[in-house]
Amino acid sequence: MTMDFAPSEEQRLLVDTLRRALKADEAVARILASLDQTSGWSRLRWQALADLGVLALPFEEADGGLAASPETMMLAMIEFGRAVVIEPVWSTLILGGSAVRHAGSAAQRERLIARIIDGSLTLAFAHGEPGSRWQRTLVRTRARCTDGQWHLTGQKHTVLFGASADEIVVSARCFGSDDAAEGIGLFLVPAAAAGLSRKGYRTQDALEAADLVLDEVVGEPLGDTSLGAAALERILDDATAGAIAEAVGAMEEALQLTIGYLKTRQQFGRPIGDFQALQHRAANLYIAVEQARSMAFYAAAAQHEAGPARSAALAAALAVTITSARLVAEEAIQLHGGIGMTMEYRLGHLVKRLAMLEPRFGSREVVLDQLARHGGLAGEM
Amino acid sequence: MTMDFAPSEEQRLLVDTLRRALKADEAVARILASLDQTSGWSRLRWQALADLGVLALPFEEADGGLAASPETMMLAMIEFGRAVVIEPVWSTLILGGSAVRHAGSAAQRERLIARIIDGSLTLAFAHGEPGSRWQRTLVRTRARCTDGQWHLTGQKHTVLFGASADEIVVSARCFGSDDAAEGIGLFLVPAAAAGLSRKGYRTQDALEAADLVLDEVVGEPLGDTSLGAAALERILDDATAGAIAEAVGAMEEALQLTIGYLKTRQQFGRPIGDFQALQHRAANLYIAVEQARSMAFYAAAAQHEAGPARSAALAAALAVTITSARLVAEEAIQLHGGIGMTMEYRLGHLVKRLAMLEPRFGSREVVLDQLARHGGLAGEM
Amino acid sequence: MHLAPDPELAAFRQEVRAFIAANLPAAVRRTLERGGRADRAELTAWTRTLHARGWAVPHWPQRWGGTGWDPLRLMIFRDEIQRFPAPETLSFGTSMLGPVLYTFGSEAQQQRFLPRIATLEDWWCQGFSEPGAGSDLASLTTRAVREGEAYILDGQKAWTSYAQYADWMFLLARTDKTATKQRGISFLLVDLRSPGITIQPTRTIDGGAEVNEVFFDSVRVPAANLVGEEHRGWDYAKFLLAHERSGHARVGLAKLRLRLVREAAGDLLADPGFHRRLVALEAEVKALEMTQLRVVSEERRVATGASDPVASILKIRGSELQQAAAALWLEAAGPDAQRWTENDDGSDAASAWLNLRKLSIYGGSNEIQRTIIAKTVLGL
Amino acid sequence: MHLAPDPELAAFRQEVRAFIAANLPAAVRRTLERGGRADRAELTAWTRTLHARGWAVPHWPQRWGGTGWDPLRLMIFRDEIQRFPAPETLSFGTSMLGPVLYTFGSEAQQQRFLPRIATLEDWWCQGFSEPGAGSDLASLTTRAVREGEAYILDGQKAWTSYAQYADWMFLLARTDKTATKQRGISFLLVDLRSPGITIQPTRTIDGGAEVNEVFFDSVRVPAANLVGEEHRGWDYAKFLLAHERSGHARVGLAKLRLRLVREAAGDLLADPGFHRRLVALEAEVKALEMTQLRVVSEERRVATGASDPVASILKIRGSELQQAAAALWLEAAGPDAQRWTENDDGSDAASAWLNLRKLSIYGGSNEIQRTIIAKTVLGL
Repeated sequence: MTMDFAPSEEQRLLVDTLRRALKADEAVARILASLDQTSGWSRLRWQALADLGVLALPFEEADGGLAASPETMMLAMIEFGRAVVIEPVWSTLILGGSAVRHAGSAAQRERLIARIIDGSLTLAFAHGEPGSRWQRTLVRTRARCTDGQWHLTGQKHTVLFGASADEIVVSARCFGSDDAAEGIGLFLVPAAAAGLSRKGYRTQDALEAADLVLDEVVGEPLGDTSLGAAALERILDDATAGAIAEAVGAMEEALQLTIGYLKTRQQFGRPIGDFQALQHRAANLYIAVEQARSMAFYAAAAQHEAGPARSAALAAALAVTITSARLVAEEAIQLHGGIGMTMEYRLGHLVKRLAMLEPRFGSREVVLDQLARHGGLAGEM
Repeated sequence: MTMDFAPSEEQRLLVDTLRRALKADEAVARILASLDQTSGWSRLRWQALADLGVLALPFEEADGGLAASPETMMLAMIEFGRAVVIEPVWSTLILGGSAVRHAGSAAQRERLIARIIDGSLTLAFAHGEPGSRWQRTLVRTRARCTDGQWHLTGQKHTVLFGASADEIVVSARCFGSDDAAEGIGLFLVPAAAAGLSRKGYRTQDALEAADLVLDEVVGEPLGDTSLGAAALERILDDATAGAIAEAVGAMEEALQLTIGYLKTRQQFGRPIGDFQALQHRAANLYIAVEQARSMAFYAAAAQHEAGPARSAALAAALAVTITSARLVAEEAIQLHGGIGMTMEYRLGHLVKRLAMLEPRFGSREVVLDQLARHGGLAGEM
Repeated sequence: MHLAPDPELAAFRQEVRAFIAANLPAAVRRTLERGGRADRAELTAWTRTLHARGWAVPHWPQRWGGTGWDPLRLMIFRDEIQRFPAPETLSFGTSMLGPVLYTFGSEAQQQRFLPRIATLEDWWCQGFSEPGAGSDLASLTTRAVREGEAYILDGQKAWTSYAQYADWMFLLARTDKTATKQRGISFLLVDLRSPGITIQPTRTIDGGAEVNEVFFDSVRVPAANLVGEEHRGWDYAKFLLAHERSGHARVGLAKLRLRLVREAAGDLLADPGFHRRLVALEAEVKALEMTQLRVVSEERRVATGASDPVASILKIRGSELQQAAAALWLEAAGPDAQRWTENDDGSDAASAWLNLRKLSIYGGSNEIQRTIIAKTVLGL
Repeated sequence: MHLAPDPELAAFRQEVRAFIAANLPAAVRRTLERGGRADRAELTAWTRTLHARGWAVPHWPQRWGGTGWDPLRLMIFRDEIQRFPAPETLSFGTSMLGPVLYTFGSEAQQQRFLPRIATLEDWWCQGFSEPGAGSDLASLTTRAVREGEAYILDGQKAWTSYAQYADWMFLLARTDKTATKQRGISFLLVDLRSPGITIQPTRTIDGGAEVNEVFFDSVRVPAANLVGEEHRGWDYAKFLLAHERSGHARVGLAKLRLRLVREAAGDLLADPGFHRRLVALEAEVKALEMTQLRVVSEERRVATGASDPVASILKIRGSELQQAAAALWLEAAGPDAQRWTENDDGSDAASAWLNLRKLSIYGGSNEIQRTIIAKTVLGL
């Protein structure tokens, strides 16, 4: 198939559908209404996404899904980012969904995916631990097999939608030292499992998250425990691609709001967008957003590949996206002035989502270290 | 004595004298005329500095000098930087002179300093070696004592004025591993010493430099060889303070040229300094230059102190100066456009001097590492 | 020029530090270290502690309770307060209105208000900004119409910090709408308990509600509360802003933030990249402090009150460095920075990062400051 | 949208790479790797090697020797040439004048000049900039007065790259001084062997003399050397500049520089700070390459020749990334970067750093490009 940068008719349709359904311009009202609740996300809106078929996107046709390509998933995630969606897309479609797709046995896929698609099952993916700072293979939570049952003990932190998810995919170490690449297994834990305690809270960008304590919790191995390491790479690479696309959507919307503001806000008798210093900074923002968008494309292309080349490409794409996101977050507020910092205005919520890119997916330096460990992009230079 | 930021009458007089003598606005002609020669610097101008008493500045009154304070030396170095001086100020007054002052015996000071002051003796300071990358104590050149004589063997690179200097101060290792702090001695080597070969060349900023090869060269210990490490710290700290002040002078002059150009250069029917984007960048340059000037003051203050606190303060001052110098070098050219890149215009020579700050005195990261090793400025936060 | 450490100043610094250490409740210090704010009771108590020592308004004329310190000592005092950290006195009264009143106010205004500012009996807030008049302050539209012995005030102020706690507001209102922009503005003192005033907090993305919208609907302001001459409020406002700007370096707060980052960093200091960025910021803060010293010490030579355009550097770098320190704190906080604490006290890294965006916006945005430098200092 | 690697394109890339490897003299490659330039003989020989393969002017219409490749293949070809590195054909002829001539030139001009451009029989240079007309090109003052069958040319051009090697210059001259700025300018072809021309190299701080001042003193230019219509030269110049800009990404050169930095870095790669900055730049270069792919592939859908304002991104980022790579090389070079080699071939790190300052100045300064983005793309 030849390379093609233009969205297909089907992709265009999906984007239009999502834009209509997600209503980016109503994000403020949705978020503010949600802040009074512990969880905040809406089962109703989740069901609406299910009804549109959106929750079927990433899954294989054999599992009842739409087998969306990485490019299609990217386009969808851009729309989720644009609308600052607070429903459990991350945990259910991207992280948890990816875990089930890539690691689950046929029986597990059959049991779980249909219920994800119809909106009746949400997942969480519990991987990060206190102090692990995005190190992919640093897993101290232990899995011990006794009498044919796996028992999990440890702590997981900032698990997205960890308090409301129906089932949780937990990474745990079956053997090896704390940071060994091998020996990590993935386990399904139902929300009501004995020994599992969850402390829920909201994130800065209005998502729900939880800290988990597992005390001899019985978990069901997701697929074959020995496949954990490779599956984990794949899941985290999928998440990286999603993070980039979501950030691109948020950045594009923030840029658009900023340009609109520059055109209408009057100071000193003219629109502030007339001032050349601001024009040039707006141009720099535009460049930054376009560079990130290009890297979202690159990330989608990389997802067609496998192994370290894929991980290197995704780390490179995330690094550029982080650089752009930092600039956009800071400059979009600065160019707005005080209004950009208020809860009643959409920009601030986009900025908060962007500001969570690094805390959620890795600081710029950690991401660059990942890239450096893969030898950078030297092979493509 | 109370802190006082204003120059004294005496300091004002020195600055005026130097400005008149150094004629910053004739720097281009001087430099271009020098480029056809191997050495390039002028004995005549050196003698003129001697006649003004400038070469006596840093030395103690007991040695016939003027015992200039760190503040006075800073003010003088700012003027040298402003005029892009190509005479051996660095090697004779700052590096070599500092070595003689801090390490030399009374007899050596008596023998050497009078001749420095009267302009008849120039020095070089040979410390850096191939691959040592500004690591202060990495010295592979070996000093071996046989029959009461010290024999030096090794290589020294980019020794400022190493080809024309009458005597060379060479750092060499008397004992210990290659990078040990202890065991470094300083030795005087006359230019004509047997076994010494010098390959001279010009630097990017029109100074003279040389690579030296020492093959069993007989050297005279400068003071007590066991004092090498402490003396070396002191000499390099003096050099750091000088580097900062020289860069401040070059930056101030580059900024002034740039502002002048912005006011006079017409494009699109008005002075380019009318364009707000350029105004704000000029303001950023001004801020950068003032921050560096402030750190030159801080460096001078630190030279009143001793030990690691002094070295930390000087590293901090150099780090800020490097950051400012990078910005000024890049932006001053950019704001000028093509004219800023020509040999016939003064700015380019100032920029070249600024661009040599890191290659000569340490890359920003190496300097920050020095600062970090001293614990940063945590004590002052 | 002589820059060696000055033992007298060092002793003064120690004296201030010892006083703070001996008198500030530990709980208040901890609150501030976490990024929080002292509450009104705590701030009032601390202001009175300072007042008892004679240090509540050190920069004021001695007649009104000032100390007579030279600018270097004033700077050291403020630095120690900030870095300790101890609460700063409420700047709206002590740093903004106070100097305006003792310079331009009537004797009656001075007698009535200055002592109550010094002891925080009155909590003042500032009514300059409006929804349509941010950086372009002169385009404000709140109007005050003289009717007998009072002005009738109508309009709206925005971004009014801590108005919800305030007793009084000083504000700018248009008293002559026929005059050109800067003319025809007057400087009024408004009792916030007057009828017709509505205060509505503005929620901000850091979770706080520091700022408010304040609405005036036919509010009666006694004519005695006009400061200086009618229609000349712009001059007093400029005087006030110039005073304010030189206080915006807030070097002590940058130092404090970097000290806290260093403490929070833990193992991260073993990462040369992080460590370099931390010490580089420490060096930049030192550069700003030296710049402030230069400005302040030059002030000793020129007439007091003249606005130094170099103060714009202090505003720009002061804000940039606090923001950079906050970014480093955010990085050090790691994945935990995602938590939304819903304290409005900026006590988590992300809230602090978001909150401190304001520093480059308010007090004359950094863009305005760059234009001041370009025009006033560089002559462009 | 489908972005998976395209095997056909990969095969094409391999074909280009293999051809270069088999045909480019190793000495030329080494010269370029050191940062030097091919001399005229080497460049001519290489141009003819490409010409023999049919690849000297791949982007031209097939009638004049073009290949008919789509924009993606043209981009890959250029990328491989740059990153190998092999010499690029002389852009003044192949990328600037060529497209103007085959679009606007007379049949006679096309027949006479295009084949000699393709084989580098004529070395062309560009006479647009003047001392008083840099970014504001339309304020040029060189004038051409029609006298019978010729124009008499008087004036001065500046920053004329490689004029010292050139046979011909295309230039802009004012032919109607009564018309407003952009009108009344004509596009002329000037034989540099004509009497009255003086070429004076401008020495630059990198040690080079790439650029020249060219003086015209009553130089006779046959009227047949007018391109297109008289007074309409501005239109052709704009067409040319739009063509030029899209070639300014020069991603292949940024790749090459980063590859050489990686090789030169040695032990420095063990420093996480340096290593991170290197891989971050590699990522940024990839982002630029993807942006170029997007622009190019969108070009496949729109009419060729329309100027894409997004090309300004390519110019800005292309220059910034090469400059950033040069800064990294300077850092890697360490103390040795102080040496002044006096080769004018940019073969040391400092000379390269200094030389590449030009990238953000020429071809429409980056400031001009930002204004284009603000106005054309963002509508400000």
